[in-house]
Amino acid sequence: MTTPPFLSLRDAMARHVRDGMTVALEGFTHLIPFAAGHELIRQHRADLTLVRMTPDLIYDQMIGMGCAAKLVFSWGGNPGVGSLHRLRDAVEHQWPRPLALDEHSHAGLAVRYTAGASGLPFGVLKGYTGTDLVTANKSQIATITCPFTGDVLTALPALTPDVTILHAPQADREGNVLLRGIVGACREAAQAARVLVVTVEEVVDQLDAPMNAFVIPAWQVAAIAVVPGGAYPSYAHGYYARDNAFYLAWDDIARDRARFTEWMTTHVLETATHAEFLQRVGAVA
Amino acid sequence: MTTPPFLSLRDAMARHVRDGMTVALEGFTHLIPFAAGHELIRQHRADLTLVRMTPDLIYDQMIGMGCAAKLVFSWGGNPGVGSLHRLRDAVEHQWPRPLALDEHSHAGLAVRYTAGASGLPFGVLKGYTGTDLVTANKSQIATITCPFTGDVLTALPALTPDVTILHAPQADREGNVLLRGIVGACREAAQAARVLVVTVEEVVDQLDAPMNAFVIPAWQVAAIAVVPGGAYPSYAHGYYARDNAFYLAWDDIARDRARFTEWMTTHVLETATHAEFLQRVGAVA
Amino acid sequence: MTAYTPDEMMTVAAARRLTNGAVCFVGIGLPSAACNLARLTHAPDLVLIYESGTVGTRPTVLPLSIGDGELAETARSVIPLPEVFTHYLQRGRVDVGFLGGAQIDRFGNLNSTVIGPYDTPTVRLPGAGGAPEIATHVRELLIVMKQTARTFVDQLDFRTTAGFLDGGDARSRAGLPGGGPRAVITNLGELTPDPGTRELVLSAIFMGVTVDDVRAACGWPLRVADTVARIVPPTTIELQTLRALQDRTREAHAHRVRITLPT
Amino acid sequence: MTAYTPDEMMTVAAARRLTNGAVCFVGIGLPSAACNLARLTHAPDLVLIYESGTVGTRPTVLPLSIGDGELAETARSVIPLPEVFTHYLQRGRVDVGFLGGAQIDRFGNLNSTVIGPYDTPTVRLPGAGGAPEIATHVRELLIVMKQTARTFVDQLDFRTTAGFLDGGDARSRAGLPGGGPRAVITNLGELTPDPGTRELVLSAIFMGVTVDDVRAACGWPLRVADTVARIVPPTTIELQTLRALQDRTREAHAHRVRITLPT
Repeated sequence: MTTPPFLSLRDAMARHVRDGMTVALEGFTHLIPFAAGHELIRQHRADLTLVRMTPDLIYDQMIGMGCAAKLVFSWGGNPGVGSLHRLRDAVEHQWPRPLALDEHSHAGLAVRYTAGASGLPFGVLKGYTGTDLVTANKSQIATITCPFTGDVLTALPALTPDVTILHAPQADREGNVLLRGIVGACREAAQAARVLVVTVEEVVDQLDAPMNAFVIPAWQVAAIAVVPGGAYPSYAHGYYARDNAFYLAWDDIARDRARFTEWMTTHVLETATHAEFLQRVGAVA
Repeated sequence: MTTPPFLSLRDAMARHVRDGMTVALEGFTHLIPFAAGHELIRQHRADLTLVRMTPDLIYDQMIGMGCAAKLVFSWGGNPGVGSLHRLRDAVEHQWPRPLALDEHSHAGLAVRYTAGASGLPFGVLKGYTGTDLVTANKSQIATITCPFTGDVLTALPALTPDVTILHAPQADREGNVLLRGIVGACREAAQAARVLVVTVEEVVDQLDAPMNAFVIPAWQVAAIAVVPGGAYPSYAHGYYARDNAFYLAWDDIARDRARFTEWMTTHVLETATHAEFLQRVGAVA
Repeated sequence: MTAYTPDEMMTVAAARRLTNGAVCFVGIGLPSAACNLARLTHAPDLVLIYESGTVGTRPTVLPLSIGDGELAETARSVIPLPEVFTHYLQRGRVDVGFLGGAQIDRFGNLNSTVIGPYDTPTVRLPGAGGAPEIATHVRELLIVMKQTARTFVDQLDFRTTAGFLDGGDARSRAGLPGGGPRAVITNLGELTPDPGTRELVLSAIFMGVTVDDVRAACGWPLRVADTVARIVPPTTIELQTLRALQDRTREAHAHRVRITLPT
Repeated sequence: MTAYTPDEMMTVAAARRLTNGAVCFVGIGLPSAACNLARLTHAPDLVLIYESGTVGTRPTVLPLSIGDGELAETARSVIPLPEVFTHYLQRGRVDVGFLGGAQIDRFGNLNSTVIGPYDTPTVRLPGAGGAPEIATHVRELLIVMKQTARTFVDQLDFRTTAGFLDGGDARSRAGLPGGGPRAVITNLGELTPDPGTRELVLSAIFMGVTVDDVRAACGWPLRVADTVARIVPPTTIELQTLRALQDRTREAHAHRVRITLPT
């Protein structure tokens, strides 16, 4: 077993993410790696294929800042609030640049991650039948016939991101990473990835991991950055809650191109670290 | 949510298992439902299709007592000891009756359970290639071509047992069941089953279940029987250890038809309950 | 009888559709409010599954998002998201699902993807999420949507989610295992599918609503059942429970989060 | 130098093949002893995965079965068995696998299923277990078997597990992703595949063994490398560590289990 290097967030992103790559920042409401996304914006990454089940605010920000050429996703909204205005602007008006879509349902994208995590070239589900997704995204959706029953099912190609980035509560000093609480498709996105980079709330001597916990072995992790508050305004169970008020406030910030750009400049581009970002956004106690 | 009935082991087996059914008693070394298997022997169940990754001593006993018409399995030995003599006698000499085999590898049987658990008619793996399994078990092994890459993979039909029987450490009073430790393919066998019957070490007010524990919801359980020691000579983590000495001793008991039959008569047929069995076998402190 | 809003009536009507003990796949917003209202009133043993992986959850406040910590803390178990869709939904273990959408047609098909053409939409909507497979697999699909002539349309811009497809036996011929839409609950009343043609028919209206109101708020020539039932207004218990739930929810979501950084 | 048994020599030779830091899929018996010996001597960071779902386990005694509680208690995590095969093995994340068998042929194919015809076997063996997919996927397969003319056969009765199939590039043409057999460690020495034909060639022997001994214990005309290496006997450290491990194991497996029933 090789212990992954513990790097600064800046170095971890600079070392592993390059323009044009397929990158998945996963986390379902919980443990969304905002700090990592902001750092990619600071480093002016471009032409990325961004993969996420629920693009959420972090991809709204990355899309609005021109990082993305393509989006692989299954539901693109501000949960419980409304639209992702930057995602909409990119799709509806190609601002700041055109955005290609590889669009699925949750069940479908989960199958694609699971196939990638399992070393299979495709996955199978009972779904998509009778929907226009099948024609809108023809190259990524096929049918397949069960050789035993003759049933016709839907086949989807495996997802194997060049880099998956997760935020997790804990790593131990060997680099084993604990996932806990709502994990979404984090495990599958991690196992599917060619390279896995993780930000964590803290490093501990001993993971708070019962016997059947979700632990990612150290030898599957390429780099770890310790970033307290790294999921904010998403949350890290047991550390801090989701800032629902920020999600509500984002609706106004993101609605207008100029206001969005100014906010991103002030809060992300002009802060050097995530701790500075948290200070400036007023999220530090 | 409906709370499943808490029944005696005798009633739970009598109500749910009938001759000719496909029955899976799962548990991988750990949590093997020996008490349930013994009760099926006491009730003289016959013509069963028995499904297990590792038949182990419990299926050696059921096969030797004539309960099984067919075995679906992936590795049939006495782990770390040697042969399952009753399984061998059935295959090599049709004693006490012929036994049909539906034989797979561990990876393959896991895929079959997972497909069943997932509501799919088949599952896919990279495996079996270049092996004689493919010809020995032609009707249950097929190839399938990836519609995206053209890769040829192996397809296997889903397993959906009529009844899956598990042994678990705890149920709560609502009937939610906790699995813990080495779970093997228990979760998949449970989700794949049409009917799930569980024996447990104890009933508790509150499951000892951290947030991401493996909990089977009460509404998926058809019946629960409280059977302390119900996995013996297999083990229940935190309750009692595996009786490795018994596994070693079984080799001699099972080697000879007469000695086997006598042992089963004395220890299983002539005991009325699992507690009596444990007494007679000398496993009670 | 206290005064109540159409939203409250809609939520109460949706809640009443849930049978105690049913296993329910819950979406965010009104469905979440309706499911929890039902659980806190006539259906205490309702099993709620949110797609975030929280199974058997009993939140004391409504989540803003589908993956709030409250859902995890009050769940019987929290499982990986893919398993929700495979081991539960696709395996056929979910009784009831709730969906909404931006557009619905007369056969209960839904659009939540785009207004306008897919490649050059005038409005890009959030997309499919869990909807297509929820509608594929649940025994009984409940749809909750405000009814206007713009949302109840003759022709969907995009079919995100299959209801009864082209009606009749089209759904079962396509091999969709679940039962399809059981009812559409609106701010005016309820539409239910004709057992033969599967076309949605106005079968019940709320107090103070006329059949003509409902017809006017529909983009296709709406069929009306021979007898249109009147839906009983919210009871005091229903209203009090719903409002208390929403008050708790507002309170919980109001405060900003402050993080203590290590020094 | 202390005296040692051929079994000990075999275990030590197998252990030496393991590089520190490698991820290793461990089978029960001699492979388990070899892996843990390596971990306790030159390869402390060896990652051991047992098919029971115990990942990164560091047992203090050897398990009798593949799913002993000891493996769970000393594991970094315990996962469902299907994930071991999908997320780890099939995903290509395992470096080394260990297998044995009842029969092996000159191309490293293995039989652990039957002696005699499949439908009417003279000896029914345990079957495949994890073997076919371990051999399919690991970068490097190590085979450990006692060598006799009855087990090293010209023709397998059943091919349970693919090594190099018919030799040459047959394995890669069949699309098997892993690297195939790297070495066969016997009680007499080591066989390694010829880089071109992939036929197993005697490349090293233990002290006190002659090339003729090995040839005599082989069911096919065994090829011998131009220079046959002599394998260094077990060191004192290796022997002491292995024997202490096996003593602890015997001690742990000796006592009967007693269950306290509730009264």
